[in-house]
Parts: sequence; C-alpha cells; structure tokens
Amino acid sequence: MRSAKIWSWIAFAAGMLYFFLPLIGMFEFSLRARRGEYSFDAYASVLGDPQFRATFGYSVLMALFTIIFGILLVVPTVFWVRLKLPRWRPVIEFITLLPLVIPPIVIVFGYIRLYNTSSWLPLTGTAMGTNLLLMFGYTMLALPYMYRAVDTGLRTIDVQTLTEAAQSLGAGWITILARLILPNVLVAVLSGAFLTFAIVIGEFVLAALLNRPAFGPYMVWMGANKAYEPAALAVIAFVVTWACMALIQLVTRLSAHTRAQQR
Amino acid sequence: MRSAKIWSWIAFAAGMLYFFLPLIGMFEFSLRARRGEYSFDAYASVLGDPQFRATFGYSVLMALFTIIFGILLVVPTVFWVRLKLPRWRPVIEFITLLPLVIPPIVIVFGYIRLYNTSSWLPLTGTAMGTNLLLMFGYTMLALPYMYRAVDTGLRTIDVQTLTEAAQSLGAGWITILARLILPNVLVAVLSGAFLTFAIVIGEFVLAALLNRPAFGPYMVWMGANKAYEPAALAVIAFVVTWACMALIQLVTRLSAHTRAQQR
Amino acid sequence: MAFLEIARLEKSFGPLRVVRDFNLSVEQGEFISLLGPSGCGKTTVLRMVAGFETPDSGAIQIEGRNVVRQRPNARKIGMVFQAYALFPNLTVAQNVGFGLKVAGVPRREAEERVAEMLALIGLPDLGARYPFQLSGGQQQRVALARALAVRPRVLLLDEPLSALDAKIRVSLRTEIRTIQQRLGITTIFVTHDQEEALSMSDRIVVMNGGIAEQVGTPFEIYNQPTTKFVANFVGTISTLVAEVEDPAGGAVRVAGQTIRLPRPVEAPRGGRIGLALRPEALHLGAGDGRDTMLPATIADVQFLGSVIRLQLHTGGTTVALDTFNRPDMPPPRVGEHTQVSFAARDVIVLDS
Amino acid sequence: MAFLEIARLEKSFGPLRVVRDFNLSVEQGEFISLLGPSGCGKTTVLRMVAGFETPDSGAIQIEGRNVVRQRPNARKIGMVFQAYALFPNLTVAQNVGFGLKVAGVPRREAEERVAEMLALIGLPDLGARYPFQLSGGQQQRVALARALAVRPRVLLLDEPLSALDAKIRVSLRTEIRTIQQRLGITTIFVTHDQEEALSMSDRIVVMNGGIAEQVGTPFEIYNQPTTKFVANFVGTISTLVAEVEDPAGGAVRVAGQTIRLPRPVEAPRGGRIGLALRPEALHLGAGDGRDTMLPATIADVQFLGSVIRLQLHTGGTTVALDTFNRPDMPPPRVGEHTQVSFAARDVIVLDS
Repeated sequence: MRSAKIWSWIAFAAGMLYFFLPLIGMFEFSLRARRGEYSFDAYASVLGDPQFRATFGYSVLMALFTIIFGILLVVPTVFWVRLKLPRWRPVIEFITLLPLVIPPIVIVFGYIRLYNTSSWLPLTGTAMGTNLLLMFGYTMLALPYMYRAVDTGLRTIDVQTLTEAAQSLGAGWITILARLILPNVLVAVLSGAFLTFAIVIGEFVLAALLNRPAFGPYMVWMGANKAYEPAALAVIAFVVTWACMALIQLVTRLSAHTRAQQR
Repeated sequence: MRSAKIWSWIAFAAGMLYFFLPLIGMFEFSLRARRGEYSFDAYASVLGDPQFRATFGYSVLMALFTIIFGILLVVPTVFWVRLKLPRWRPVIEFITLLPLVIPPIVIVFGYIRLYNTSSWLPLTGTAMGTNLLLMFGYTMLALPYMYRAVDTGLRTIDVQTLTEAAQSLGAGWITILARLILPNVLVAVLSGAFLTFAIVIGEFVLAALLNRPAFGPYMVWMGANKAYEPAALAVIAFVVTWACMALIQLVTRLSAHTRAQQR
Repeated sequence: MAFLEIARLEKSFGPLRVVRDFNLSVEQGEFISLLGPSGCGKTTVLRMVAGFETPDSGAIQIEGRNVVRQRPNARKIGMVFQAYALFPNLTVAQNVGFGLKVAGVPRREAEERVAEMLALIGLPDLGARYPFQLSGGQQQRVALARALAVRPRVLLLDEPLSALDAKIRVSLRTEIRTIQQRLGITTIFVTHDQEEALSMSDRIVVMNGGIAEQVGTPFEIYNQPTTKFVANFVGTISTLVAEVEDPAGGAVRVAGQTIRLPRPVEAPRGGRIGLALRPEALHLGAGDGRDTMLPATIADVQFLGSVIRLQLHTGGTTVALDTFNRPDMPPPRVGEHTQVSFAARDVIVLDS
Repeated sequence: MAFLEIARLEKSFGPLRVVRDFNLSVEQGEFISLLGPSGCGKTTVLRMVAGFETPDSGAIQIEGRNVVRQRPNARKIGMVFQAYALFPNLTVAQNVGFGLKVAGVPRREAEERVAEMLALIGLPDLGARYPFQLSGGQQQRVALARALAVRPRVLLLDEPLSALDAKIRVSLRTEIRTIQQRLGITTIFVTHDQEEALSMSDRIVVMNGGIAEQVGTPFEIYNQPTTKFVANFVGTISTLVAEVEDPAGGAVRVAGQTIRLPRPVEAPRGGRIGLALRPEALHLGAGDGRDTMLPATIADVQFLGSVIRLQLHTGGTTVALDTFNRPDMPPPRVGEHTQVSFAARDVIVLDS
C-alpha cells in the first residue's frame, strides 16, 4: 500500500504538470506586457476591448440558449427511452454519438448548403436565422455530452420502479417528472450544461464558417495578431470554465441525497 | 405499447432527419460539379489533388501515433486506479475531463509559449518536434474519450476479484494484463481509438496554429476557396469515419463473450 | 362477492402465454401468497392488479368494480417492491408522506399520519434521514409505511424480502404479518420462497406455467398437495416406489412389506406407484402409531440447528428424514445401520 | 504441528483492529467454517491466508512453512469468490484450465484434468460455453472446478453461496461438501449463514469483533455455546429469567417451580440468571424425561413446512418452540392455553 501511494502521487503530479505547465507558462507570459516587470496590462487591454465584450457576451448568450434547448430535448427523451423503450437505448446512444464522428466542418457545409439564401428555408439570409442555425449546430456538438450526462444521472436511480412506486401512490406524469426525475438528475443536467458551455465558448469552426461574431474566432484572430493579449485571453477563458466547474462541484456537495451515489 | 412504438419511430425519424438532411443535401450538391448532370467530377478532383493525399496521409499517421500513445497511457492507468486506488477514481476522472474545459486554443498558446525556439526545449524549432507536440495535444484532446471508453469497459468486469482469482491460480501481472484485462477491454479500447481517429482527422485549431500540413486546415482552406470540392471532401471524411464505426460494431459482434454485456 | 375478485385473467407477452385462466377470490383482510418459480406468472398477476400491465382478457374487481381500465394512480392500491424503490431525493418522512401530498391531504393531518406510520414500523426517529442512510431492512420497512400511509384498499408485496439478509428476512416477515393483521389490510404477497409463503399466509396460490395449480391454506398445500409439482415445490419429499397389491383396499408392497393406505389406489394390481413422504413423517426406529418399519443405512447427516436432516438408503432409494437435535445424543454417523418407520396415513399418493 | 497453523494473527485497517490475536490449527482434510456477522473479520482472515492482505503480525504456516511473505500466486491456494469471478472472455474449459496453463502443464494432461474436473462438478458437457451462458449455480460450480484443477494445498471459500437462490444454495452446499470429502482437501469456508456452517463443517470458528469466540464441532457450538454471542448468533434461543435458590445444588425457581440444573450456578442465592432454551428443547404438553412443566399461551404460529414454530407466553416472557408438522393434526391456534415442558439437562446457563 505504501508504494502504491507514492506511485499515485507521482502519477498525480505528472498529470498536473502535463496539464498545468502550459497554463503556467502562458500565465507568466501574459504578465510580461510591460517591459522589465510583471503587470496586468494585457488583461486590461483585453477586458477593455469592446470586441472582447461583444463576442464573449454573444457566446455566453448562445451557450445559454443551447443549454436550454439541449435540456428540453434530452431529459424527456432519456426518461422516456429508459421507461418505455429500454431496447432502443443502444440505438439512441449510437445516434447521440454521431456528432463526435461527423466533423463540425461537415455539419457547417451541410447547413450552408441546405439553408442558403436560395434554398427553401433561407436561414442564413438573416442574422437571427444564422444564430438559430448556429444554436442547432452547437446543440448537436454538445449532444453526446448532454445525453451521456443525463443518462448516467438516470442510471443511478431505478427509473421504472420509482415511476411505478409514484404511480401507485397516486402521482401523475407531471408530478413524477417534477418531483422525482428532475431532482435526481439535476446534478447530471448541470454537468452536461457546463460541458455545453465550455464547448460553445471555445468553438471556432462553426462560428467562423457561419460568420458569426463569437468568442472562438475572436480568440484565434487575437492569437494571430497580438503578442500578450492572447495569453491573457486564454487565462480568462480558463478561469471562467474553471469557475463553472467549481460551481457544479459545490452544487453536487450541497444536495444531500447525492452523497450516497458518490461513495 | 402500440402508441409508444409509433412515438419511438417518429422520434427515430426526426433524429435521422436532424443528422442526415445536411449530409444528403451536401452529397447531392457534391454531385453537381458538371453543369446539368450528376457526376463524380468533384470527387475525382479531390482525390487527384496531391495536397489531399499528403494532408490526409499525414493526419492518418498522426492519428495512429496518437492512438498508440493514448492506449499506452490510459489502459495501465485505468487498471491500476481501479485495482489499487479506487478512492482516486473521481480525481483521475476529473483530470481526464479537463481537456474538455480547456479550449484547444489555450493548449496551443501554452505549447507555443513553452516550447518555442528560444525556450529550454525548442520543440517547435523542428518539424519532428512540432509533430510530437501536435501528438501530445491530440492525446490531450482525445483523453476524455479514451479514458471513459476504457473505464466503462473495465466497469463491466469486476477487476479486483478477477485479478485475485487469477493470482490465486498462479498468474503474474503480465499474464493478468495480457490474458484477462486486455481481452475484456479490447472493444472499449477500439471504440476509444476510433473516437481519437475521428477527432484527429477533423481537428483544425491545433494543426493550424502549429502550422502542420494536416487534413483539418486543408478542409477549411478548400471550404473557403472551392465550390463543389468541399462537399465531396466532407462526404469522403464522413464515409471514412463511418467505415471505422461499422468496423467496431463488427468486432464487437464477433467477440462472443461480449454478447452478454450487450443484452 | 369477495372483496377482490380476479376472473379468467389472461396475459401474453408476444407468443408467450404468461398467465392463463387465472381465478382468485380474496376476502377483506386476507393475506394471500402467490408462490411459484420464476417465470410462473405470479409477478405479472400482481402487476395487472396494480395496473402496470393490462390483461389481454378477464376482470379484476375490487369492491365490486372492475378496475382493469383504471390507471395505476387511480386504483388506491399500495405496492412494495423488491428493490425498496424509495425516492432517493426525499427524506424518510417525505417518502412516507409522498402519497398524502399528492392526494392533497392537509399538512398537519399528513404529518400526523407520517408519524403514526413511522411508529408502526418501529422507526419513529428516522424521519429526517435519507434512504441511503438506512439499512436494507429499514428501507423496506419505510417502503411499507409509504405504501400504507395512503390507506390503500389492497396492499401488494412483490418479493419484498428477497434482497435482504437471512436473519433480517426472517424477522421482517413476522413484522410484516403482524402489521398486516393489526391493520386488517387485504394483501397479496408474491414470493418464490416456500417458507415465506407457508409462514405468512392465510392462503397460498401455487402457480406454475401461468396456471394456479392449487389454492389452499399452508397446512393444506403442504399436507395435501394435489399435483406432483406442488408436492415437489413446497417442502421436501422422498418417493418410495411401491407395487400395487389390492387397488380397492389400498394395499401396496414396499421392500417386502405390505402397507395398507387409508384410501384406494388408482392403479392396476401389479402396477407401480410413488409413495411420497415428508421428512418429518419418517422416524428413526419404532414410533407411536408408525406401522411400517424398513431397514435403512445412513447416507448423509446435515446438522441444521434445531433440526438434523438425515439422508437414508432404504427400499431401493434415498429418503430424507428430519429429527430434532438433542443435546444429550450426538447425531448418528454416516454408514450406521438403523430402521425407519412411518405411518400409512402420512403417505401422500401422487398420481403419475 | 497441524497442516495449516495460524498463530497470533493481527490486522488493522487504519484505527480499526479487524482481526485480533487469531489462532487456529487445521488438520489436513478438515472443513473449517469461519462464521460471524459482517465486519467480524472472517473475510480478512481468509484474505490473509490467500495473500491478498498482509497481516500486521502473526504467522500463517502451511505444511510447516510460514507463507506470510509469499506472494498470492506462489501459495498454491485455491479460492472461490462470492461473485463467481469467472473470466468472461474464456470458455468454461479455458477457465478451469487457466491455472494449469499458467503452471505450464502439458496440453494433453491439462485437457484430461479439465475433463475430470468438469465431470466432478457434474457439468461434463458445458466446456465450450461462456460463463454468461450459465446459471449462477453452474458458474459457482465452474469456479470450484477452476480452483481445484491446480490441486491446491488449501481451498478457501468466501461466501460462495450468498449470491444464489434458496433452493440452489441448499443443493450446492451438499455438493461442495461431497466434493470436499471425496478429494480430502483442507478447506476454509467463510459465511454469515449459521445453517450453512452447521450443516457443512467439521469444525466451526465463531467470530465476533475480530476475535474467535468459540471453536468446536457444529454439535458443540450449537448445544454448548460458551458465550452469549455464540448462543444468540447460532440458532434461536429463548431466555427464561430464574431466581437462584441453591447455587451449589443448581436449584433455581421459574414461575413458581423449582428446577434442578445438572451443574452448580455461579450466582448468589436470590440472584437472577437467564435459562436459555433451544426451540426444540421445549415440548407442547408433557414429554418423556421433561421434568419441568409451565402453563403457556400461544402467541404466534409459523408454519415453516416440516417444522411449525410457535411463540408462547410463559414464565413472564415469550419463548420459541419447534414442533414437527403432523398431517393428522392442524397446528394450534393463537390464544389457546396449553403447557410447555422441558428437561433441566437441556437448559443452557449463560453467564451475564
């Protein structure tokens, strides 16, 4: 056991280095905007850039819409599949995995092709329509994570028996969904939402090819044209996602009944 | 049950439309290179492009290296964590999720910053070094999928008891890993490898910013500069990934002992 | 008409006829067990009563009203599941009060009822706990309280003890039976464990292949099984092969001895029939009123605690014999020669 | 020196002392059960013998050699697990042959041994199946064959029957015991089920809180328990409270009657002691050599099959009484007044 512990620490340290060395290097670099001393000039420059605020705000908004749409799509589907169509689970799971194997580029080309200004549904003709298209694309990219998160969440409870128990106590579908299913997958939904958020914030290809003012293209543009600001930007993006993750951990800890599942 | 079946078909059809409409549209478009009739001219043009062959070959090679590196990294780690450090599982799982929340852009900036020509380890100075860096980056991007796949694979067997049973029968570590653990996670490893392959083939940001001749940047460049070829390219990429997936399904079906787990 | 009346119930899953022509009348306050091996259709009958399955044909009448078309949440039937099925996000008190809240019972009244129920199951202080903080036995008692809190007309128990440890299983079955009798609630209990069915029930329905093979009190089922399946599934039997000497007079011959059975035998003279004997009907050595005695050799000794089960070679076969442990007399040894006796009235004659 | 000798074994997990000063000598070919509630340390002892845990101190000697520092795969000890632990990617025959292959046994010899083992467990035709195609009982028999194929010096069984259904559990325990006796293999069996321990073992070690409370044959453990824990954990006891009349003469008074125990009592005159009685020691009405008779009321009747267990109110408490089922006499009813008798020699006197 002793040696196992030492090895685990070494492995842990190696993992940390693997992930954090680039971050630390970047953070150090981002502080060097002023010659000869460390300063937050790069951060001030980034945060002061109206383009930053515009693109970041746009991406956050898109992320929120994507999350809401994703939850509405995924939670009832997963519940219904588990309850009534358990045999279909492999098929549904396969479908939700497709976005991982269809490169985003393919999706975008398909969208542009289908919904261009000369098509039957000219979504790309208006900014609103393109936003909608972008949201569909994001939902698709996030689907595997959202589905898996909710599915894993529902796996920890015996959906069928709990539903039947509630029914025999007189509860209808709405009561069952609201008082039993949702509270039990809340943490899972949050973690799915968080992953969605991270994906949308960092996504480049969809936004760039649909030509929307999102944060991903802005980051790439900065990377190509500035010296210290990209590093500051990356650190900011990392801190934001990290904060989200901590928030989820907190929520998980606070909900007493999930503690059993964590052991 | 009747109505449930009908609904499931409708849901299935909607899912199919959601995913396949863009593909079909694109496929139709890719055939229109010759005016007035359908032809495979665009495909011929793409497949005949030496740049296509060079970038695709490069990306396939990178994918293979990434897969091998990933398997060597992940399988023993997961086995050891399950066997000796079950308490560390949440931590390790958390670490493997990090790549999902650190945008690839951040990783690239970090790498460029750390390993540039004036640093202590000037990897970006040579093509080989940059390739190595790119592979590390790909491994990182693929880590969540690879880890989850292998972890899920090992979850279907009782690692500790099986290991102890084998030990009591006189087996050492190498026998246990080679004759028990690997055969039982083979399908999982393959599916992780496949996801890695799909990610590497479609990846844009890392390859573009490290300035390597990979397939993702080539696709984007084609998308920006040609009309019909990008569609053909997307269809080809899709077919390749799809073929991989079918292959995995086949392997899964063929291994008799995994049938039980599928039921 | 009985309180709960099931008539000509039929149910198939695909080509498989799971329940066939099932009929049962349950009186108010009765405790009925459905006993049978897995796949015999007992759980499907229960789920049709609960409303989770719809019968292909037949009627289920509660208090004279057919409930077959009623939705499960309108039937006022309490159910306890093998897997406890407590709501993990609710405390024990919230679990027990769930049905009351759904039914719109005023808060104060609901709280009183919850407290009453928790007292009934002997866990008055655990209301604030979450299910995962309870042992399996406690969880199943909470599930029982939850089902009873809404005062259902019928209580359905679906193998509620199968997931529990041996000791808790035994103590909880006494507890469930006591609560059922105190409340006088009509109960249907599904189990594959014959000891549970025998010890808890007013009547037992032994099911096999979707059919009710025999309905009767535990005493009847055990001592007068009407089919070979029932005799074998409930309790242990040993079968001696006998040659019929006088069918009308009930005289048969085993190992050179003539036994006069208390009733005629339905087989021709010279035919062979099986004489089934329960292990407690056999006695080591001579016994009061045990008129038949056969030489035997001890083949196996199993010390089970209060009972010692012996396997003996006799009359060309192996029979099981139960005898009580006696602290002053160690059990016999394997290979010893002895004699077994039994009374003709204890013989169960099984039709081929 | 015994074949397997465990001496002064100690093991702690963090602050928890799981096994304390554990000593045991096992003769070659003996079947020893470690019996106790969960957390009593029985599994830890087994795992230390197997080599999966390292003792903090103490020795484990097999054939005179201390194996504590030996790695598990060098100990030549067979083990069967509760969870079967068959290798899912190998066929039954490959599973059974695994240890032989690892040991480098020539192929032909290994195949013969595998066939022999499959015949031994009664599954000669299932060699080509995969584990998932077998029932739980079959899987556990294959696990047994796999452990025995390498001809281990000691066989360890870690609750091998807990995951199985009641009927299969009973039949498999006979089968395991038969195979063990045929091969004459030294066996340690861990269980929390007293019936399993009583019916299978040559000797039982009753464990509690990491300590071996009593070691003895099933008959000794059941009839002469030395501690209150053993008396309660193994079998059922009822306790009558008695007042001591004559400590030296063993005379005590229960419900107005004087009982003369066969040995002196270690309590002052006028003090109170508990008289423990097994349910089979009590008899309804008068009985041969049962010198004490008390009036009683029937409180509960449990028909268990061959045995009917009654709970009776008598002497200010409730006692359990076992009687055999008799087809010609239905069990008594709750509320009936009757008498119970018992013999003074059957009383177990428990020190406080």
